[in-house]
Amino acid sequence: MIETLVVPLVKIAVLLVGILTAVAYLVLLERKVQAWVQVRLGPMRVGPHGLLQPVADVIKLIIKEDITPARADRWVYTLAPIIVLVPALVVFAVIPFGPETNVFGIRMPLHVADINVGLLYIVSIASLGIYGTILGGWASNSKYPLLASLRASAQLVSYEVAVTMTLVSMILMAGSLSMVEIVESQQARGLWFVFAQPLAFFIYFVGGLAETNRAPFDLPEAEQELTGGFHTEYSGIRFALFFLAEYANMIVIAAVATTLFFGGWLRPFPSVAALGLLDIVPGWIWFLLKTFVLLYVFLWVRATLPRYRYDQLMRLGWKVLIPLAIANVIVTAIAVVVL
Amino acid sequence: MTIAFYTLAAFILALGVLVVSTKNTVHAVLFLVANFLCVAMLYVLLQAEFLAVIQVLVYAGGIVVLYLFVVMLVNLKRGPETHVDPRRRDRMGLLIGGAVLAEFVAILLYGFAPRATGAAPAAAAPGVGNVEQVGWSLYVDYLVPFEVASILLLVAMIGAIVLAKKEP
Amino acid sequence: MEPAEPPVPPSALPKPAPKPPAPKAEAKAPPAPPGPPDQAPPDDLARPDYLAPLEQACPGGVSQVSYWVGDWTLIVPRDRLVEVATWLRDTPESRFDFCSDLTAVDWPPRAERFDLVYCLYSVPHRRRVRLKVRLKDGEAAPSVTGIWPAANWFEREVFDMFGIRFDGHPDLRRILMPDDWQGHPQRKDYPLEGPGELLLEDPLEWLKLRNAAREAEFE
Amino acid sequence: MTDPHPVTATRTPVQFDTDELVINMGPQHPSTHGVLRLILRLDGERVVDADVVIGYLHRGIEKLSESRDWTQIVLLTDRMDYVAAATNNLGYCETVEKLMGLEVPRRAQYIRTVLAELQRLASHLVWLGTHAMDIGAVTVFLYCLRERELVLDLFEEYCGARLTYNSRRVGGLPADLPVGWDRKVREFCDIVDQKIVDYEQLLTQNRIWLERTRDIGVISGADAIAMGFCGPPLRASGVMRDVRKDEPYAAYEEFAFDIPVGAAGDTYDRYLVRLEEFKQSTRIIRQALDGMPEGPVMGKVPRLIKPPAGETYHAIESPKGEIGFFIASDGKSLSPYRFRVRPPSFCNLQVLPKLVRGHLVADVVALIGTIDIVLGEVDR
Repeated sequence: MIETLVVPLVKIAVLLVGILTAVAYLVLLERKVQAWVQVRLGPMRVGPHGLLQPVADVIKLIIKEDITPARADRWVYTLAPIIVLVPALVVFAVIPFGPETNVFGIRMPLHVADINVGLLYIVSIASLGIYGTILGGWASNSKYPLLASLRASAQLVSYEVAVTMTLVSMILMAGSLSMVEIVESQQARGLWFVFAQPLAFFIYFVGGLAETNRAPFDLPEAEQELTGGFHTEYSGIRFALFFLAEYANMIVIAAVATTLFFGGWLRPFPSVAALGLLDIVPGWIWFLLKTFVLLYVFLWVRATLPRYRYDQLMRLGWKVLIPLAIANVIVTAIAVVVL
Repeated sequence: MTIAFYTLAAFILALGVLVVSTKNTVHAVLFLVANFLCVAMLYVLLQAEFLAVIQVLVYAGGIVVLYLFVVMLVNLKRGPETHVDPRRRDRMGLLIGGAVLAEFVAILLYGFAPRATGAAPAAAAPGVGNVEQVGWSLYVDYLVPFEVASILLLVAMIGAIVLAKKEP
Repeated sequence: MEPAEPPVPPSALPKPAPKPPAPKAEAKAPPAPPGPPDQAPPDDLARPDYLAPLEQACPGGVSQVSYWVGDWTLIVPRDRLVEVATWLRDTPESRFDFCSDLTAVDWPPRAERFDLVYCLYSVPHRRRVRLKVRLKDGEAAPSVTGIWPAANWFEREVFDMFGIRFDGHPDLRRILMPDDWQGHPQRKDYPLEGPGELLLEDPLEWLKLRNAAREAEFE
Repeated sequence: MTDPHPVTATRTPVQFDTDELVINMGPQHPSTHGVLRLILRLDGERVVDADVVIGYLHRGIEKLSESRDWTQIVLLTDRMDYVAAATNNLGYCETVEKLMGLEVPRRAQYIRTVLAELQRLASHLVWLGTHAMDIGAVTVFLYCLRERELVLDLFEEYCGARLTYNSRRVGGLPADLPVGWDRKVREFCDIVDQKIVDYEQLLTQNRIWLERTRDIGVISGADAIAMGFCGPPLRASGVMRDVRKDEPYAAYEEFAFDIPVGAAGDTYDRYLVRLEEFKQSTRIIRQALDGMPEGPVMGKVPRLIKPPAGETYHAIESPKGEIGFFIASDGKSLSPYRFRVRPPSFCNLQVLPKLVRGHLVADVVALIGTIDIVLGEVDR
């Protein structure tokens, strides 16, 4: 009973709380990192160094008036943020944060579920989030959100192909779809896959930037062009849900990249015995650290680069990334068969 | 397990009815997505996780998105009703309905007929993953039909592009 | 924006010398001047080299030449404007290819109360000239948008502010004021106080009412 | 909407019924630089046509000036191009001086030049920041505004105001330079010269920046002249036209500086031209500070400024382009009879529909940025 019901439920609860907190602080981190890049201080007022700013933000978003435009499609309008958020959170179920660990005397793996199609599960669930984006824009019954949601969905659909292709080459390397087994295979080979597949990582990362609508691919919410994007008409808690989902998706992308390319919970250079003392640090800390670094790169890129234009984005996706990804799959397949 | 199955089945049927009965096409597409998700859960119940995931990925995440695009973008105003024969639709409906009904009846008859070979589908060998089984059967047992189907789809895709492409 | 409102006919004005712009400062000032002096150039000054060919090419195209603080001004009859402007733009010795500015000045007591002022510049020769066209109220000027596309918005602004129409302008609408505005603010007889609903609808009626109110107050 | 192209035998019979989308950009939109309104007709994301609606900031400054006396108008000119108020002051004062035949002391001319160039730096910094932000490079915006603060500090020290300076008088200047001011200006010039390198590193060779600006809004030199383009956009189209060189005013005749000229006439060239103007401006400022003559800063001006009857047009080079003042005086009253400004933003904005046609919505934003408008000046 404890094994089958309570432990997973506790895990889910811990995970949800953790993710929501992480998202809240990711927003703060983004503001801080941007501020530092731009030679200013960022939020400083709420708590020491603005550390309580997320709390203030959440309170503000919750108590704000929640407006539904008069001619919006009420049901869909309400449903859209939920559709966006739920997949973003559900995906975390299969991400292994660490190896089997003793927690309060119970030996358990640090993931909610290890299903044998883990990677595909992530891809397919994540692809559902797009409905929220499209419907949010459509249901607002407003032109700018509609344009933005079209951009968003076209962008998501086309970059998903490239991202999935890179995942295929990772599957070929690991010989499994299970997230845990992918990490274990990296352990067995003593090699982070990023060193074997730098191109795949690059494509994955660029595609990830595009899929999460981050700069320089933040066209769907380019506020200078579309006054905010598909959630222009949203306010209050529903807007917060969109926001939450966006940052949760960022964490997903970073966490998956960590698992696939950076050896998940493994320490750096897992095959070099001389670095054995690094094992003192528990695996989940390694995992979080790597995810954090990747997230930092997300923010860094945003503070540095201008924004692509819609057609250029499409061209990059279809004419550069997808052919590269396919070529990568073929080369990987040949290499796997030959070696 | 049985309860789960019947609940899901009820949901699937109800959503299917909603898809055809809703006036608002966007809502209909939404119900369709929900329908597909329920079907995917059904697959999970059957322990066919790979199929379930593919169902979500391809149908719910891919194809229906395109439907949604079309429904949202194409003007929803009804085109001119050009039915010369007002009864034509009814006759067509009857025809198709009859065919579907016959199919159902055939399935039912077949389903309730005493099984000749009972244990054929349940050959899930332990240790071999679901994915591998699908892979084996697709790429070894049914390689030719699979490739033919892919080429057919490719042809269809190219044809659609050619048709849709504006003349320079 | 077809006839938004008929241009105020001069006869309808209470007096050809309406309220001057600044009631306090101007109250004691003599009635508005008859127009700019348009001083003739001093005799010892060399006339610009394009003038003689211009007068040859378009006889009667320049009715008067004026010079003041370094600026040459050619006063051109209304019906010759396009001809003169085209010549000035196209002839190699003048090449006034840049329409720097186009505006108008309202000199009410004069019969031809509007001065349309075209400030031209020649990029190759680096010099300026001004054309001036005098217009009666209600008279339309020929549009120069065909010669200098830049004049498009300038002419719209002059129409908006002075109510001068331009024949042949592709898109003569108000530009700065709202589309449903009544009256043309830069005219000297445009009332400076207000506004009220009535002012927007009928400025003249508003003026009469206000004057009546003031008289009553005075008595 | 019906299909504008009827199905003919030469076209494929498969036709998709497409609608043109009309969207309203502004007057409240984050990147229209104020209260500009564009009515865009879109085919997908491509702009078929654009109509510009202005006038939301119309305050009737021209009309207002007819009831202010000649010195008060300096204050009104601040409110036109509020990003480059000092340049407006200069243009107005010079026009009145021309009308009255006033002599301005050389020291005042030099200081005016320094102030005008500082103002050009400030205005270009705002332009670069907002333009980069429109294209998504937010960081550049904050960097630029950081440097602009330094200019504002300098102006504050000189005349006490940070935005609307009222910093010229007809016939000279309200005050001489504060002690030590020139040293601070020199320091500022050094800082700007360094920071330009920073901006260039962030943008000039950035692939995304290149893709977003190259071949966007191309206009030929001849078209640019005909459409009344002026200032850096005109020069980016390859036309050598700068009022500072062509019709020198203030003390520009005495300084050596170059006029950068572009070739392609696209957004990228307009960016390069302005970036080069930064360097030329600091060059002019340094020369002016080096050769700063001694003497009074106010010329012999009659107590009551009342120009004789007559009209004149005088133009100077504002950061946005040629700003001209047409002033008619009747010689009797204490205020101008007619006060007309030729606003460079207004003329440049007129070209916008031509520039945006055929580009994408995202380019519209970039193009509004590239022509560098200030709505306060467009509407006056």
